[in-house]
Amino acid sequence: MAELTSRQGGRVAVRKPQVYAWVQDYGVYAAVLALLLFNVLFTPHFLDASNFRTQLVQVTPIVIVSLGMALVIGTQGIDLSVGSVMALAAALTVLYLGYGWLPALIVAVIGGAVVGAAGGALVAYVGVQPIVATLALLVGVRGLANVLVPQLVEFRNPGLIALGSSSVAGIPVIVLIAAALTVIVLFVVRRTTFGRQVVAIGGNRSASELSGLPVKRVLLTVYVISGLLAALAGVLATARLQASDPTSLGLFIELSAITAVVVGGTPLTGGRIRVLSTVMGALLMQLLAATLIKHNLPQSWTQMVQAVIILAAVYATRKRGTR
Amino acid sequence: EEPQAAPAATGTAGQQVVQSPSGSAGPTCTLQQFGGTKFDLKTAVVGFSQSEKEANPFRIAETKSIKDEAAKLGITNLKVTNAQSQFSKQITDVQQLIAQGVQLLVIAPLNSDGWEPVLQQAAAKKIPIITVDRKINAKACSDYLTFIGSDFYEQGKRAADRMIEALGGKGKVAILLGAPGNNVTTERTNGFKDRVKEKAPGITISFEQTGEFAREKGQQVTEQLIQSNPDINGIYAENDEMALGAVTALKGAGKEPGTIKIVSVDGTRSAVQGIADGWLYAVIESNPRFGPLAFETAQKFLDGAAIPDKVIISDRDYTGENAKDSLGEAY
Amino acid sequence: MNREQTSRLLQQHGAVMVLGLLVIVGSLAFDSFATPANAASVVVSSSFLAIIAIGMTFVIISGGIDLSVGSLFVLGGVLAAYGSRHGLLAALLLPLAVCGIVGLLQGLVIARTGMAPFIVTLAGLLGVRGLMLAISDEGATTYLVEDRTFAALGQNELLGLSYPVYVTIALALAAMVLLQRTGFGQNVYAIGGNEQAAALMGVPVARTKVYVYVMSGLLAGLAGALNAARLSSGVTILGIGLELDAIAAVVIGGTLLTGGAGGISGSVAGVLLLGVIQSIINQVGSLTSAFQQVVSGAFLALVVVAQRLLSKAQRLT
Amino acid sequence: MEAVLEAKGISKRFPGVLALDDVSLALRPGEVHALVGENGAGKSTLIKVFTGVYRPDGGELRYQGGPAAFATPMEAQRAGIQTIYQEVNLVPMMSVARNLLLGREPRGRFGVIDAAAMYGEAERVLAGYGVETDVRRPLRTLGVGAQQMVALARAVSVDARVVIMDEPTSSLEPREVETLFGVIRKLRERGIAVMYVSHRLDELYQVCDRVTVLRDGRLAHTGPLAELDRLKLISLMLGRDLNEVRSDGLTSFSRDHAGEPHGNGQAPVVEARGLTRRHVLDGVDVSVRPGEVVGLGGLLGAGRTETAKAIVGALPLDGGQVLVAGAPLRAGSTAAAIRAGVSLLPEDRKAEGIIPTLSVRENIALAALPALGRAGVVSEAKIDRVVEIFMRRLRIKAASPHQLVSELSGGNQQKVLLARWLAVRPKVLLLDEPTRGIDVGAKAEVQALIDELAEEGLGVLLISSDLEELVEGADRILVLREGAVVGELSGDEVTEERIMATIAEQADG
Ligand SMILES: Nc1ncnc2c1ncn2[C@@H]1O[C@H](COP(=O)(O)OP(=O)(O)OP(=O)(O)O)[C@@H](O)[C@H]1O
Ligand SMILES: Nc1ncnc2c1ncn2[C@@H]1O[C@H](COP(=O)(O)OP(=O)(O)OP(=O)(O)O)[C@@H](O)[C@H]1O
Ligand SMILES: [Mg+2]
Ligand SMILES: [Mg+2]
Repeated sequence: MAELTSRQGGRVAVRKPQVYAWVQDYGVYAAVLALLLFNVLFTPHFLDASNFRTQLVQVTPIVIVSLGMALVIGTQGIDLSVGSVMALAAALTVLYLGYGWLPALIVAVIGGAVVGAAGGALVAYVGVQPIVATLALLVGVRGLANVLVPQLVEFRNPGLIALGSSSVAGIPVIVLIAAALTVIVLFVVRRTTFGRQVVAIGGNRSASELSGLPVKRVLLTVYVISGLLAALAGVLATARLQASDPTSLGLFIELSAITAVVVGGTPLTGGRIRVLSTVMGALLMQLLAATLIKHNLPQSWTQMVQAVIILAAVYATRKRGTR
Repeated sequence: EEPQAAPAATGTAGQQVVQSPSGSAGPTCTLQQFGGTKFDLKTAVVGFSQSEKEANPFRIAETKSIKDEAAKLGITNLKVTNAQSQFSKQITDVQQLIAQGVQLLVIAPLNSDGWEPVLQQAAAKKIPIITVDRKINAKACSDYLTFIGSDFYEQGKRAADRMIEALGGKGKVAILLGAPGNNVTTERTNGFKDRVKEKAPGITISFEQTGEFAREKGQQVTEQLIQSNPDINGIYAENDEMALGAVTALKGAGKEPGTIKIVSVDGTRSAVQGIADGWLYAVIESNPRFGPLAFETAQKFLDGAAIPDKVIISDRDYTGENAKDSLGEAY
Repeated sequence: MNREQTSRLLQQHGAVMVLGLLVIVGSLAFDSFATPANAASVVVSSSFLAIIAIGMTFVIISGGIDLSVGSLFVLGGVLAAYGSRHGLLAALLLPLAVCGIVGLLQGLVIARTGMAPFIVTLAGLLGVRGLMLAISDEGATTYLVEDRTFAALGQNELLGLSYPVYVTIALALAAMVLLQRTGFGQNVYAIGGNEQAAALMGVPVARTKVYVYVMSGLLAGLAGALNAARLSSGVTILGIGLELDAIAAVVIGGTLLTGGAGGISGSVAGVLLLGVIQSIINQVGSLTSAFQQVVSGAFLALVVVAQRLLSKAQRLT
Repeated sequence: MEAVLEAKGISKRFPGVLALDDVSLALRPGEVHALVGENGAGKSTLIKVFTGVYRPDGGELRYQGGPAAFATPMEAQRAGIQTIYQEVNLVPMMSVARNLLLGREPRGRFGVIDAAAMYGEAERVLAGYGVETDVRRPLRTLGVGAQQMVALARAVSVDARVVIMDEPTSSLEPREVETLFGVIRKLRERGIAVMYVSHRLDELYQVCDRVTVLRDGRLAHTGPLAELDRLKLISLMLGRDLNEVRSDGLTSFSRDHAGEPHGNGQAPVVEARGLTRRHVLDGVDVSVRPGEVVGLGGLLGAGRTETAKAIVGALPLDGGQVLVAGAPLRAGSTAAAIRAGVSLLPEDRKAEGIIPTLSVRENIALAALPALGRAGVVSEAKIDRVVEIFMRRLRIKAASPHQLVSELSGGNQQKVLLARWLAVRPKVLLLDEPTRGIDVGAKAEVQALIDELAEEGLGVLLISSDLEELVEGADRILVLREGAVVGELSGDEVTEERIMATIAEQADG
């Protein structure tokens, strides 16, 4: 009998719902294409390779942060601390640059992981709600970063500068790094036990507990990963800026990241993670910002247009209720 | 060399100088006019309300010079608050300073309007208020004592002069605006635009986007700018941080120093260094070392002397000629 | 059973107790802390956030969130100052009308399309700030409050406390009744607790949601207007990150972000907590801005943990 | 007689399934109309179409002689159609009283809710349904059964023309079932039409006048119930012919209580000693031997679910310990219990069972994931194999393994959960209401499965409110009351009468 329905289902399935589903899954891609088309038509010098390089380089930190954010959101959580973690990473990097850029990078990333662990512990073990737990960190960690490095510090470390500015085969190194990370996260989500457990916990925590999933450990890990990635993003941004600026680095990036994730079709209610679409979401917002700047729109317009686009994109990718 | 923060200038180097002819022109104010009572500065409780985090050279130097001067004068009871760039918080901060019984208030306002509740309380207690670096829109000598600082509109105009000089009166200029809604942004923009309009009709301002006074934003905006408007000749950055961001962007795009003329305002050490290296064309100084002048004014006032209603300090220009030698005085 | 009731009380009043604790500590540590003047400054400055937090409480209990309040707060102020040129009525109605409409739109979008409140109101946050910049030509012009009676609304005092404080108290009481003792309040809890079930139980889910966001918008606008009256000008650089303060206050107050549980009193306590923390930091009066942030971050973490542990008992049952 | 509520040629399509296909049904005033069918036949969907939860894709609804199209459940309720849905649909965090009276709270001065009056009324109403509890408590602190009674009370305490009940008895005790039937008969006398969905056939014969049978979303039969005997009814539901059904028999347990009890002599695989938790459990001892099926009997709230949860470490304990094959389990760790081979099929499918955002496939594989891969990387092939096997073996009815589990019918969701647990190959399975909301066919399959597993040496702890099932299925029965074991029955003592007696005598004594 099961066979029967599934066959019948097969026949039925090839109808309107599929179209919806398609828009739902690939709306972001469509939006990005549309925006690209607009620019090709109306923006001077848009098709230059240099332009694409610029956009990719600028979006890199948001992409990397969004990857972690997507995982966190998948568990029905949220991580507001990412921006401050970037700042902390910037501070640590420049503090330990004396030992060479690689050790500095490692220290910074560890710092990020520690902050992530703090947030994760609050969420998983104390049971504090993610948004406040990470809000506390958002405030405190930014402060900490400023305590460590009170003001912007420039550096001349060739290694770090190279990390930020050199490219391989015309593609900037940091972009390659972001791409690699995307692939890794994609693999983790799609192919690993951990990935399955993350979405399961986001989908129904108590059921996951009764199914013997290491809920708390998974939660903790997810926040650690988020902190780790944010820190890495911070180091790369710093390398690119050729200066460590804990004051303003990563300000409000948490909102951009969350937007990217949600525009990508990952529900804030958890239980589902869409990695590639998240990257697309980030690209969409980046292209949008670029377009508005290139066309020299005043701040007021920029913000209003962004609002509209976000709504439109999310509307397209939203989940339709059966009715 | 390895990491090195620009050290805030030490000693009297880069001391603020009052513009001459000093305020003796406009109206003045004395203790009796103000209706206050004399007290000893040393033993008094003094409050300083800083507006933004001490996280950029300007604010660091500003707070530092106030604290140092206080220490120098043996003022033991100095209370410092920081509004973390939240205006509502600054209002509360000052009110709580008043609640803590301060006798003299030095305020670096985040915004020029919206001070009424504070001014009322202070006036009721006859607490003299000296505002530094930004004005408060109210009546000097009754709402507050006096204002010490630069004239941002003037800075904008002088920046324009430098830009005109750099471009020989014609070309395309882009503006990196400060944070939107900020008085400084507004005045530095207007000054620049008005001057360009009157002096150099040949210059068109083809692009203005906010860099929010931050280096990274300045870099990002510039990257977009030079990519889509390769024909730009000059960039006016409303503070040094954004200018330096622009420089990083130009370097990244493989541009040579000086191909695009950059003029900015503030006079931080890195910026002046930038001039020396040929990346920046000129920097209009905005001197943050208010400590000495502020307490000097306060002392004069308490001694019964007449205080001008605004003390405008004369800021210098850093250019190719003087950059190298004045590095030490930059903050 | 008994244990459970007490723990429920704790859940609701944990914030109040932490607040009490903090006040005691502050008073012992600094002699200029418990002074009437200082207390007044804390209460007065908290009142605006409190008004916003009241609206936010409704939103969060209904299972939503409203990130647009910070922008609505500043917009409300600018509009009030702008309107004050045409008298008291305009000064009050203009911001309320506009912010109410924004709330309505957000509510409709959320209720009808089922889009996540977080993202809808995030768009609201951006769009409204853009609107504010547009009407103040990129924030360059600050409208001053012309109408003195309106200014008086924000400045005049009664027993050493300015009017907004009393407005806040009145609103808080009204909100409590609305939440606990009316069908609307019940519906808010119901859709927050289990939207699907609420719908099946005949709760007008969509309408209730819309009301909630309209309320939040109106209150944010009102807070902005009162603040403008107090500052007697429509300052354009206000309200950045205010939404996070409001959310923090509400959650510290024991309201669950997942919706369905919580109350007004807690939120108000949460707001005061934030105010007291700042005040204590100011009392020290020598911390660098960076350290101030570290401290307030640590405080925040401490408070939520304390509040959480106090209410832990409840989770077990 | 003029029908009060009528469906004409209704169809409803979901992505991947045609849930209802041209279904017509007429509900007359004063009749109790049974709606039966296999899991996934479309019963709940039809009900949701009636009550405006779903909008039909085709066909017409008529109510009180006029055409009707309820946009929302609220409209349907306003019009006088009250419904008790299959999954308890109340607000867990709100108090019992507020749940019961939501939307019609007693008002005091200024039209403000009168709390005192509200609690008073709630207590009164619930007492009538045998639920004694502090109505100020959050609803979630009640057992599922109690919650079901609250939902029932809520539905019928307003004046309705039509009352629809979707498997109301699935979590009720015989005692409560009687209360329910009392209520239904009163409704009938008042000329109210009742639609009654249940998988418990004998109940149908007790209260229903007419019956409508759905199969695969299509109308299979409708007419007076008296005209159909059980077998005919079942053959209609299953779409198999009479003899086939007859040969299969009805209950599929084949355990002989006489003679050698199962697993006798062997050491217990799991042994719980003195499980204690304030207000809930006090000193419960349970042990299960390999191949033995131990039943837990008792009234609602007796703490059977708690016992089960305590054994797998899902319930913090004040005292007691659990031994698996002689070795003590780490307290409070479900993971440890599962690793040791002790698994629990939870009672509350919706809240503690399915992961709604995941597919059938992911849901089945969930608990077994560690085993279904290497070095933390899952093997899709292995998963596919396991899923395939169990979807077959349990006859799980889904459009495809990739369909969202939340889209399955109640019964099929239950099967998915069973599959999840069988996939981890446990030594002991704790089944809390395993056949709740499962149709006769599936129920038989599940029971057969339990037998089979026991034969293979699996130890089973069976919690069921269905005494027949308990008696047929268990070798040994522990009777709980108020969190304590008050009697043990084995061998020939295992009969419904003895169980009732044990509970009763304790209750009196
Ligand atoms: N929201 C939905 N989306 C997709 N398919 C659904 C949805 N709800 C139900 N279905 C499908 O419609 C069919 C009928 O489901 P329904 O719940 O009505 O069955 P049922 O008769 O109530 O079964 P049970 O006795 O197990 O409750 C099933 O195949 C189910 O998978
Ligand atoms: N009818 C009731 N009245 C009051 N409280 C109840 C009732 N039923 C259950 N409870 C509460 O729920 C708790 C456990 O209920 P639970 O459902 O787990 O017991 P159970 O024996 O598993 O019954 P069932 O599994 O049949 O629902 C009890 O401790 C009691 O507090
Ligand atoms: Mg059903
Ligand atoms: Mg139970």
